[in-house]
Amino acid sequence: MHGIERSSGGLSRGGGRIVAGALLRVEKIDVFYHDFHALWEVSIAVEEGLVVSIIGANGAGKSTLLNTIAGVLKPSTGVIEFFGKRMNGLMPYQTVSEGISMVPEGRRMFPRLTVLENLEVGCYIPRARKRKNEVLQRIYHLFPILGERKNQFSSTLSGGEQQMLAIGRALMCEPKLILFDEISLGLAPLVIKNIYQTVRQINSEGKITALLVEQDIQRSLKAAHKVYIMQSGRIRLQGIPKELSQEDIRKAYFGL
Amino acid sequence: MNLLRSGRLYGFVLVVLALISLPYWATRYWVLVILLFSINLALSQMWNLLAGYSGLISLGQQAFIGLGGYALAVFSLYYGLPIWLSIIIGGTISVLFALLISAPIFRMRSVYFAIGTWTVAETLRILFSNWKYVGYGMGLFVKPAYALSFNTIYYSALGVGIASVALVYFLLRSKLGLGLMAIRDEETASETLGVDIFRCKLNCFLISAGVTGAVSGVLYLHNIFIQPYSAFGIDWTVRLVFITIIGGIGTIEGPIIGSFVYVFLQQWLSDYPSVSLLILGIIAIGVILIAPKGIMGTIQEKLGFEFLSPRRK
Amino acid sequence: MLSFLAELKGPIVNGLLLGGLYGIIGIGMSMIFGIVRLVNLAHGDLVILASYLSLVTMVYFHTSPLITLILIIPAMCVIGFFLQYYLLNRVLAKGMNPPLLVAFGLSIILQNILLLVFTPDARALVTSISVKTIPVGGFLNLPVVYLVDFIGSITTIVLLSRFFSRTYLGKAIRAASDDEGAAQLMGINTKTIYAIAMALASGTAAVAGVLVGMTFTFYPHTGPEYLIIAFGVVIVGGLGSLLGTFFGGLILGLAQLLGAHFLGPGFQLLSGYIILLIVLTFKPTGLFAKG
Amino acid sequence: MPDILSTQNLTKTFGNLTAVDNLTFRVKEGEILGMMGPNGAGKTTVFNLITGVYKPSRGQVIYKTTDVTHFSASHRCRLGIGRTYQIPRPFENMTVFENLLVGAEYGADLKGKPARLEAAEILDFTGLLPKKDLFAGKLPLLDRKRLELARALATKPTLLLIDEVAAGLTEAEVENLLDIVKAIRQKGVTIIWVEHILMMLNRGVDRLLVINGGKWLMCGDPKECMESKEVQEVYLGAEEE
Repeated sequence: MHGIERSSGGLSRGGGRIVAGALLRVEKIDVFYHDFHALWEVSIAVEEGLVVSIIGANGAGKSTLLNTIAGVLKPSTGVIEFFGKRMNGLMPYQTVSEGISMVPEGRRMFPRLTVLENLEVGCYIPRARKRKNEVLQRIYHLFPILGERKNQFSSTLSGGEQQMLAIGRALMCEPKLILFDEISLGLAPLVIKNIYQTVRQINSEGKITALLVEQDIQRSLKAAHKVYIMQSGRIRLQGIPKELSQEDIRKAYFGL
Repeated sequence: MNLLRSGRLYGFVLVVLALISLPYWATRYWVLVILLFSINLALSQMWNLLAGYSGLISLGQQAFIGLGGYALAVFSLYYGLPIWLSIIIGGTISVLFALLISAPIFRMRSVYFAIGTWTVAETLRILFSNWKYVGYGMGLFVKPAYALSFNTIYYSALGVGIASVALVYFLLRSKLGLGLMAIRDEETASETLGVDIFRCKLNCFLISAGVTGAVSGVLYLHNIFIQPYSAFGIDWTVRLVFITIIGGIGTIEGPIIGSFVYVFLQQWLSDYPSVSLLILGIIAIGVILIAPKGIMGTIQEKLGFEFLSPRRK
Repeated sequence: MLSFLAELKGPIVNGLLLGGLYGIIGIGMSMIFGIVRLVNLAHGDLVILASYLSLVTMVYFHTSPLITLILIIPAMCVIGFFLQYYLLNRVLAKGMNPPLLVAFGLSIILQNILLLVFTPDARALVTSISVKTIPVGGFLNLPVVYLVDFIGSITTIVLLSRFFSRTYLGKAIRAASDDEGAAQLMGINTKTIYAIAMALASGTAAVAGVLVGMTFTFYPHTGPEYLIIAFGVVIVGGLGSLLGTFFGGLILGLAQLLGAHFLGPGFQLLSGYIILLIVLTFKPTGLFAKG
Repeated sequence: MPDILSTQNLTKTFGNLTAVDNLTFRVKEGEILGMMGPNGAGKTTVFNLITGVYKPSRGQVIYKTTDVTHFSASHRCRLGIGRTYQIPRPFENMTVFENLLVGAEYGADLKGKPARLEAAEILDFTGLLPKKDLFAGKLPLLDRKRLELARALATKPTLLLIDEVAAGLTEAEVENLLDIVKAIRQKGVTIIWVEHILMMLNRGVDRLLVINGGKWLMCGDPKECMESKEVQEVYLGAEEE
């Protein structure tokens, strides 16, 4: 909670002001798919210990932003800094070593690997391998179902269980920052509720900063300490959930 | 532009005239070189039509080369039919065979198609080498071709070479060509614009098979001797692939340039055939890595100008 | 009826043993197809390259071909790694056809290098066991080499499957084969993984090459023959399972020897091709593939 | 007005995922029907089912009075169903003009001069005439989006399916395309239009169809739909827990 007090003063609406001391700093990045201009001068800051949420309709550029931070896409201009270190141009497998882990959209299990093997692949980087058993126990504690099904092929899991596995897999490398891409997509409401509880748990107990992308505004506002609203590849609104009016959010979201 | 166009036309006429009169002023060696060039050109133009314009990577063109060659031998030798008729029968048999295998082979996509066509050719190779009627693996001599003069064979080779270029040129400017190029660029989009993909590809496959079979007849007028292990060998397709890739896949001029490179290397290193194939292989890989559009494709891109443009205005 | 079956025992047993050899020929191709999504048209030539390398080593050290594996396997692994890392990886992103054509070019280059160095003469890795047979049940003589092939093949497959299920690297390779993008998000450098997979596949080609060389004569141009066999094994056995590939080999071996038995020796290869074409037509993903 | 297209219990499943679920709707002749829904709502799948890129797992597609459910995509195009793609798919190694010729010769079944005239007319209409001899792969995004529309028009459609023309463009560029769509409608072409920039749908369409999770949510006046509780909930989430 300390993190919010510290950062709330620095938040401003609409503008791209950067808060000093942010864990992740994205400054004025532009991203293209060939000549498709997907992100336009996007700036965000994620302070350590927070849950920051990016909201927007589909096509708004949320996933593009996450993928750029993870190194899957490369910004053509602008800066991405993590712990003060420049991240532009790193490949996704390199950003993992730096401490950024991603739960990709659609879960992206390794279907022909068992649950346990999926988790083991999650700690492929040498630093994480050493602490495998310890972290594994913590993940089984967080998601007991994964422990029960560890020898099943991941393709046999239900959608919600797969989402848990995807989160568990991303936690195996003990990241500093975890990126969640549309984790509620295609899941039943009750399951979504559980997943979001875990996200909060990971953040508060595990001391892991989280950046999440979500289509569902209410869910996001509830979970996050700070939100950004994107539309047509641009940040339209940002702030602390309580301070934003429903009307402003609606307008920013639909681009009205 | 008009000047350029008429200049180009005169250029063509001059080249064609020079080639026609070649036996009267050049040495036999050069006539032979152009003969080989023409046949390779015609065959690779047909592979290019498949791979470059409808995205069908066939590794089984040797099936039609073998069929065309054997048709010439069998019909002229066993049945005493005129040579030219036998060549046409060879083309027809190739089309029919292509039609026969098209049902299974078109169920296979990309790499499966490649290996499938190759396996079909290998199957033919074994069948022919176990077939008493065609003399097993010992092969046949195309004796009726002994009667032909060298010049006759040269002109028929030159004829199929030029005809293949003209055929592809006019084909590409036809409705079929338009459909093929659309399919090559974007299969799904072409379908939702009304292009019947299966029919376009099938037509292309049949044309390519028929012409390859007929050209092979001319080839075996020159080779005289046909034997299943070489006639149905993958070596033919290796050449066609290299020629087309080096020259520029999906361009009409590509196989022309490629055939030049091939025949030049082959003649220059005639004592070391494996060296020339080795060099060709290395060039081909280099081309795919550095200039995937081949020599002509790259030149066209740089100059923004096509000599034999299939473009319609 | 009984005598008819007794007559079939020979081709069946020999076919199964030969199938083991086919399995090891196909396994490397299957791995690369499954993991890198590349149809390595040079796989047959890598097998034959290994046969020649073994021949050279064998003559130089006056040793048995099986012993040469100590050198040949690492050598082939290195060759495979570099081919993938510096050549094939560079064309993978360019679509389905360029990698296919590069591999095709590679195949021709390898054949012609072998031709230049070793001449077109037939070679064989002749050892004391080459001509030995074991009598079985009084009516069947099993060639010892076939037995060696079968055991060599099974051993390699067991070792590989242990590697894939027990090591981080093995699991990472399988993960990259399931979903390249997601694997990268786990910190896996998939380009290196592909090169390692090709190194392993070339290692199996080394084993296959030595066994092939001990069993049959080979020429610089024999590669494509084994390529089609390897492809047949992959297609019949389906992708992604070592065991499936092995069974694919057995089916192909059986089909060939039974075909030769009924139609005559000239049709041994033909029956294999026909099986391949039938499977390609009706179930191009392979008989043992899931879904 | 008669229906130009209707779907009956249209369903498409991929494995155990149901992308389109029992969807029944009608398109009236001459209207612009907007279609919206959140990510994964199944809009593009609906397009693929109508145009025949996919075959439905269940249900029917009826065009005019014909059941076209089992017709191929190319056949449906020749009957008059045209479409554009969300991400432009031009024939990159062909000129702009040839791109249109494909539509005119195959889709509209024109030959020779009439085909060329038709193509030229549409090039003029969409403002691509000065670029007709450029290779389509060299066009900037706005022109490729125009080309998508132009190429579909060359097939002489009576029903045109437009999949997101606005994404990735500046606001001025979006306006330009909006004008073209309106002009197409003036020609009497019926349009189904998927768009994420909802403002555009608000301004351009007669009726709005909202789907969510592959299911029919509501259909009617665009303003009413946008302000309805159901739609707000789908997008913004339910207020209560």
